[in-house]
Amino acid sequence: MHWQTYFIEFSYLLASVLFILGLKGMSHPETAKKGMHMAEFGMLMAIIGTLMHFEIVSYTWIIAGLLVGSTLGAAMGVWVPMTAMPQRTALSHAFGAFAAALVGIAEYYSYTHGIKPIADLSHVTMSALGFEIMLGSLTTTGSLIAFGKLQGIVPGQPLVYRGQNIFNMSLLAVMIGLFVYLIFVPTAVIPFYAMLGLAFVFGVLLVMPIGSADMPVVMSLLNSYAGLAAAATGFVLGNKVLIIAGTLDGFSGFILSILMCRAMNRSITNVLFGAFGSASTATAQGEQGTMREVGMEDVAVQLAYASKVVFVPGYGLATAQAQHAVRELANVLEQRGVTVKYGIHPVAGRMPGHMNVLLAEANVPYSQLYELEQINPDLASTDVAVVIGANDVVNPDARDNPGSPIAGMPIIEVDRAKSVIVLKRGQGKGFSGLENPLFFKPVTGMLYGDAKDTLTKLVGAVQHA
Amino acid sequence: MHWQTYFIEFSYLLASVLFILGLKGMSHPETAKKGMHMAEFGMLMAIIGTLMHFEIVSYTWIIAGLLVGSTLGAAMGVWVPMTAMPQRTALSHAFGAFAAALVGIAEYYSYTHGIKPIADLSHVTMSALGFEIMLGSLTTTGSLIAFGKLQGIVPGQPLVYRGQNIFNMSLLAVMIGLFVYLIFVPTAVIPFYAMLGLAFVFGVLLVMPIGSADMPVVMSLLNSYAGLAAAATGFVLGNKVLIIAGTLDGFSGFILSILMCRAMNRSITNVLFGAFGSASTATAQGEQGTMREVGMEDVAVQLAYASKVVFVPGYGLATAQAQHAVRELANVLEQRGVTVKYGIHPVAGRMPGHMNVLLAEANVPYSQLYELEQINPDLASTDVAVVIGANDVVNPDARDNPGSPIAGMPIIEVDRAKSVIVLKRGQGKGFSGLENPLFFKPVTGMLYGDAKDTLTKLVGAVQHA
Amino acid sequence: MTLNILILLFSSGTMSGPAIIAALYVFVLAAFLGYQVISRVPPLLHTPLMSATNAISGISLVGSIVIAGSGHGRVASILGFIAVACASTNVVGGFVITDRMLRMFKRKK
Amino acid sequence: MTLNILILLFSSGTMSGPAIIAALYVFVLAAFLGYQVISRVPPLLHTPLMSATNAISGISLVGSIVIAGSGHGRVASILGFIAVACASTNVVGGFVITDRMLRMFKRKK
Ligand SMILES: NC(=O)c1ccc[n+]([C@@H]2O[C@H](COP(=O)([O-])OP(=O)(O)OC[C@H]3O[C@@H](n4cnc5c(N)ncnc54)[C@H](OP(=O)(O)O)[C@@H]3O)[C@@H](O)[C@H]2O)c1
Ligand SMILES: NC(=O)c1ccc[n+]([C@@H]2O[C@H](COP(=O)([O-])OP(=O)(O)OC[C@H]3O[C@@H](n4cnc5c(N)ncnc54)[C@H](OP(=O)(O)O)[C@@H]3O)[C@@H](O)[C@H]2O)c1
Repeated sequence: MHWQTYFIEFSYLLASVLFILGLKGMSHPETAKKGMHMAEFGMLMAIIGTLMHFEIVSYTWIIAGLLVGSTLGAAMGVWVPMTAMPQRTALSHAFGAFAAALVGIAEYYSYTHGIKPIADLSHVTMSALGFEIMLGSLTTTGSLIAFGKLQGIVPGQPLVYRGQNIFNMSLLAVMIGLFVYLIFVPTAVIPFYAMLGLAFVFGVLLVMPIGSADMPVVMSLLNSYAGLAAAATGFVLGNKVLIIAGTLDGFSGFILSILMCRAMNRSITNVLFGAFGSASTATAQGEQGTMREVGMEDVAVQLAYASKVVFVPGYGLATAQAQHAVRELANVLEQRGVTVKYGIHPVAGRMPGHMNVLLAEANVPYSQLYELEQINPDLASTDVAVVIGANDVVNPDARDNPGSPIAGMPIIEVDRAKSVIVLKRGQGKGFSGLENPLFFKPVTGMLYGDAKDTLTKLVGAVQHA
Repeated sequence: MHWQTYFIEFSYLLASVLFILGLKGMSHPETAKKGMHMAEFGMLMAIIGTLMHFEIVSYTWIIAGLLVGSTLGAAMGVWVPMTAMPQRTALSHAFGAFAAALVGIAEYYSYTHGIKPIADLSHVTMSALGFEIMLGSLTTTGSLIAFGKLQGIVPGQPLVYRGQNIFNMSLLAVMIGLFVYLIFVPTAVIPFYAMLGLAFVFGVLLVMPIGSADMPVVMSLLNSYAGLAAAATGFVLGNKVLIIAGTLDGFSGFILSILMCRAMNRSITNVLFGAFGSASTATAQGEQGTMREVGMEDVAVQLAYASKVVFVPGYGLATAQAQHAVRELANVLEQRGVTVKYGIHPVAGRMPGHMNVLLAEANVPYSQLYELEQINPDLASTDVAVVIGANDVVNPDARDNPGSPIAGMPIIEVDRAKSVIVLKRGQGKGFSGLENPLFFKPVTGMLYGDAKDTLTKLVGAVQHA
Repeated sequence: MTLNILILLFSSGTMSGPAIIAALYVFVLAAFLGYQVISRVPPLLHTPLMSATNAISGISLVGSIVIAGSGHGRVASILGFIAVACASTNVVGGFVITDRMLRMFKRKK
Repeated sequence: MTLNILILLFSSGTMSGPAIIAALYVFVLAAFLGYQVISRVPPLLHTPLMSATNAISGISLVGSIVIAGSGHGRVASILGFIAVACASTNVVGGFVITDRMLRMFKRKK
């Protein structure tokens, strides 16, 4: 082995170590920044190392690609608003998976076009290659659909037709069949491209029947596929840092999707094939009493003279971009000596940690953000619980009504508070499409309007209260 | 590669996974048993796999070795009393390290005696081999001395003479020098055996100057050396399961020694070269008042009518084998409705977790065993704290007197309890050789005698109280 | 996946055996490590975590670079070029966003 | 150790490069994993942990077995024999004692 090879290998080993350290840093906000810088340095080393690879004869295409990618990435990185994180994440999975797929295709191409000795295309290599290409391709199209649904380009509600699952399953079967065939006959070009095409199609069919509210789970699953595709690339190229990084990525996606499902008290299969949030399940049980609407002044006074207020943000906060407004209100209240806390449900909003990031963006110190388990015991002693564009995560049915579709999903029990104020625009349902008995409880007052406007108005009102 | 090779590799991979799962199980007593069974199964698979190795021509020596080892191991496993765990552990490190060293020697021998092509003895292989043999040999002798000191065969107090550290260091330097030389001239047989010899000697010299009470730390360090030796063997043989198991072992040893040092508020270097517990430091500051001796009946009554009693066991409990007696006393008290807890200091006794195992042996449920951080807040509300053969871990000087050699070591603050009873045989000092002001506090009553006798008597006394 | 590949190993007639086995060990260990490390990340940081892992998995860049540069004909080069572009978008974008997010998390005002 | 060997790699003139690099990856990952896993073991179980890791590291048995069996002359065989004996003592002894200890830990009476 030449010294370059050692240098490259060393840079890869270093990168692997730094990636791991980087993710370890993520265990606490204090250490996270340093961790990321390590990871970035690791990435830099790996790239520098790779540029020394003896196979490289020309740098034109490489530099071109790096330039295009970096500018695109930097632009996205700087300009994408925090509220658009879900879409952005979905898109990036498409990119990542597509890159992996392309590498796989190029490899196969170079084997079948005599650029690399076809003899080296062993069964093992082919099976890894197959994994890489299948996962890569279906993740690419799947993530694009997910992106479309989250962005609202693609209709959000599940696209379902009878026999759908059977159809998809049989398609999958065909794809797998081709894959297995290829493992034994790696040189079969037509089956290869057929498999490739099917994978792209399958990605679409897999995601179309899933409602946009379930996209986060799907996204994380696709994330883990993208990771595994990268890992498979590592197997193909015998590149260990690829295996490690890919596996880490795959696992984070997998773990996050599990966490989400648990927080929604649903199984992955139910998410993937249940077509949740489709018209069928969205049957509202009609009014269960009357909602009590409250006036701005009234609420302002309640807040102003409360000693403890808990804000419970939800998806509505994100759509209304009301994070800064809520922070202003909190400031005003704190100046008046009110203790302010935020109760964050694990699946509030549309992606894990969504609310935390938005509030952090508005300079809410994370010491004020409380998880479900931490805030619930507090609520009994809370004077006013303000529900900001949240619905399902505060739906008492999940706790009280075993018949409810979300029965058993842990909720933030705002109804234990002395008074509950719900900010929403109207009679709109949450993603689950269920009626929310909370809104009909005597303790609850409804304050209608866009969350941002309402909160901004409240700031003024509280100041004059 | 033949199918055996795959089978072997597979069994090794499986073993690695099962070992990791096994240790993961150790994170909770409920899961620990299952974990160990996994690890055992993994070991079995690895051995079966190895027996298929194509290099093996005769099984006589193998079977002989396995028989001898298994019988020896089983005998030790069944008959070694819990109180002798420290010695047993030290001894087993000697065995493990010796095995690693022998493998290394055999490898080197087969290279230098034309059994394996000398050309294959690359610099890399040689460096791994060197590590293996150095670590293996010095750990062997070192652990034997540690065993001797713990068993009382070798004088416990540190054997020190002026210029000792310099001498040892220079010896180490020579050894390393030979090692480096060998890396570049792997075929130099004399330097090799010289290095081997020096390593054995160095092991002895390393441990002799360390007091027996510090043996646990030394033991854990030697443990990590033994592990690293095994890992090095893995590098030599290109055997990954060896690398994994060795590294895991090495890390557990390392982490435990760190924990111990932290709990004693001392640095590793101080432990290794401080000759702690030697005559020099053992200067008792003489009486600081008078000790109040209390009578059996008096104590019995106190205990019988207390509502909350905390037992704080120490090394004395182990030497007196009083674990069953204390459990009996606890039973009697609980029958009378007294709440009984046990406060376990991380370095109580002579090895980490020592007290926990002894009490578990006496059927004390681990839900009654409290760690230092958990029990200290409880002590203020404790009626009687019974110190059973503990001394340093309850020495208030560590907390109050910055001048004390153990200043800053976290202690179990029994002196906060309403009444403290100390069971010990006499004026004996703890391992640190320091006087313990606790014994002179008005709140403290001394109950002299062997812990076991005293406790057994107390059982009767309490019953008649 | 592990098992699947393992089974395939037996059907494999090539000499790439040892390399693949090494790769398998790396994969298995990385899997365990991934589980351990990721499961310790608090919900507070789940969104940054997503973008971080996303950036890290952009390491597939190293594969793309070689293909884009090894001049195995136009097709390979162009595929490589696109791959490099996609991967580096993730790397840069992912890290920039992660940093941006993390900078927003403050303990006190 | 890692670094040390890494440096040596450069001084190495043999073809064992790739194999050693793979070994290094395994070592590094195992080190991280070891840290993560062991640091989660409660003090309650530190003594069983010691004997458990001790038994596991008895895996050096696999090395000893090959040497004892490969008939590379009397010396090698005897060295191998002793190694097998020592290693298997640890394996058996270690596991037996660990089981024995763990069986003693009970939550309720
Ligand atoms: N976070 C995740 O990772 C994740 C993943 C998968 C699924 N989900 C699901 O997403 C849901 C999240 O629950 P959630 O309570 O946060 O949100 P939600 O249940 O979807 O309810 C959002 C509420 O906000 C209101 N709203 C919308 N725009 C608003 C605006 N501009 N101003 C004020 N209010 C507005 C809507 O009522 P109006 O239309 O009347 O205004 C709606 O009731 C859960 O069911 C969860 O299972 C989350
Ligand atoms: N656990 C570990 O991992 C570890 C590691 C390294 C060092 N150490 C050190 O070991 C020490 C442990 O502290 P410790 O408080 O447990 O023990 P200690 O400080 O060593 O004191 C033991 C006490 O028990 C008494 N004793 C001995 N035999 C007895 C018997 N048969 N009946 C009744 N009492 C008896 C002795 O007094 P009499 O002679 O008067 O009876 C002595 O004062 C600490 O200093 C720690 O730093 C522990």
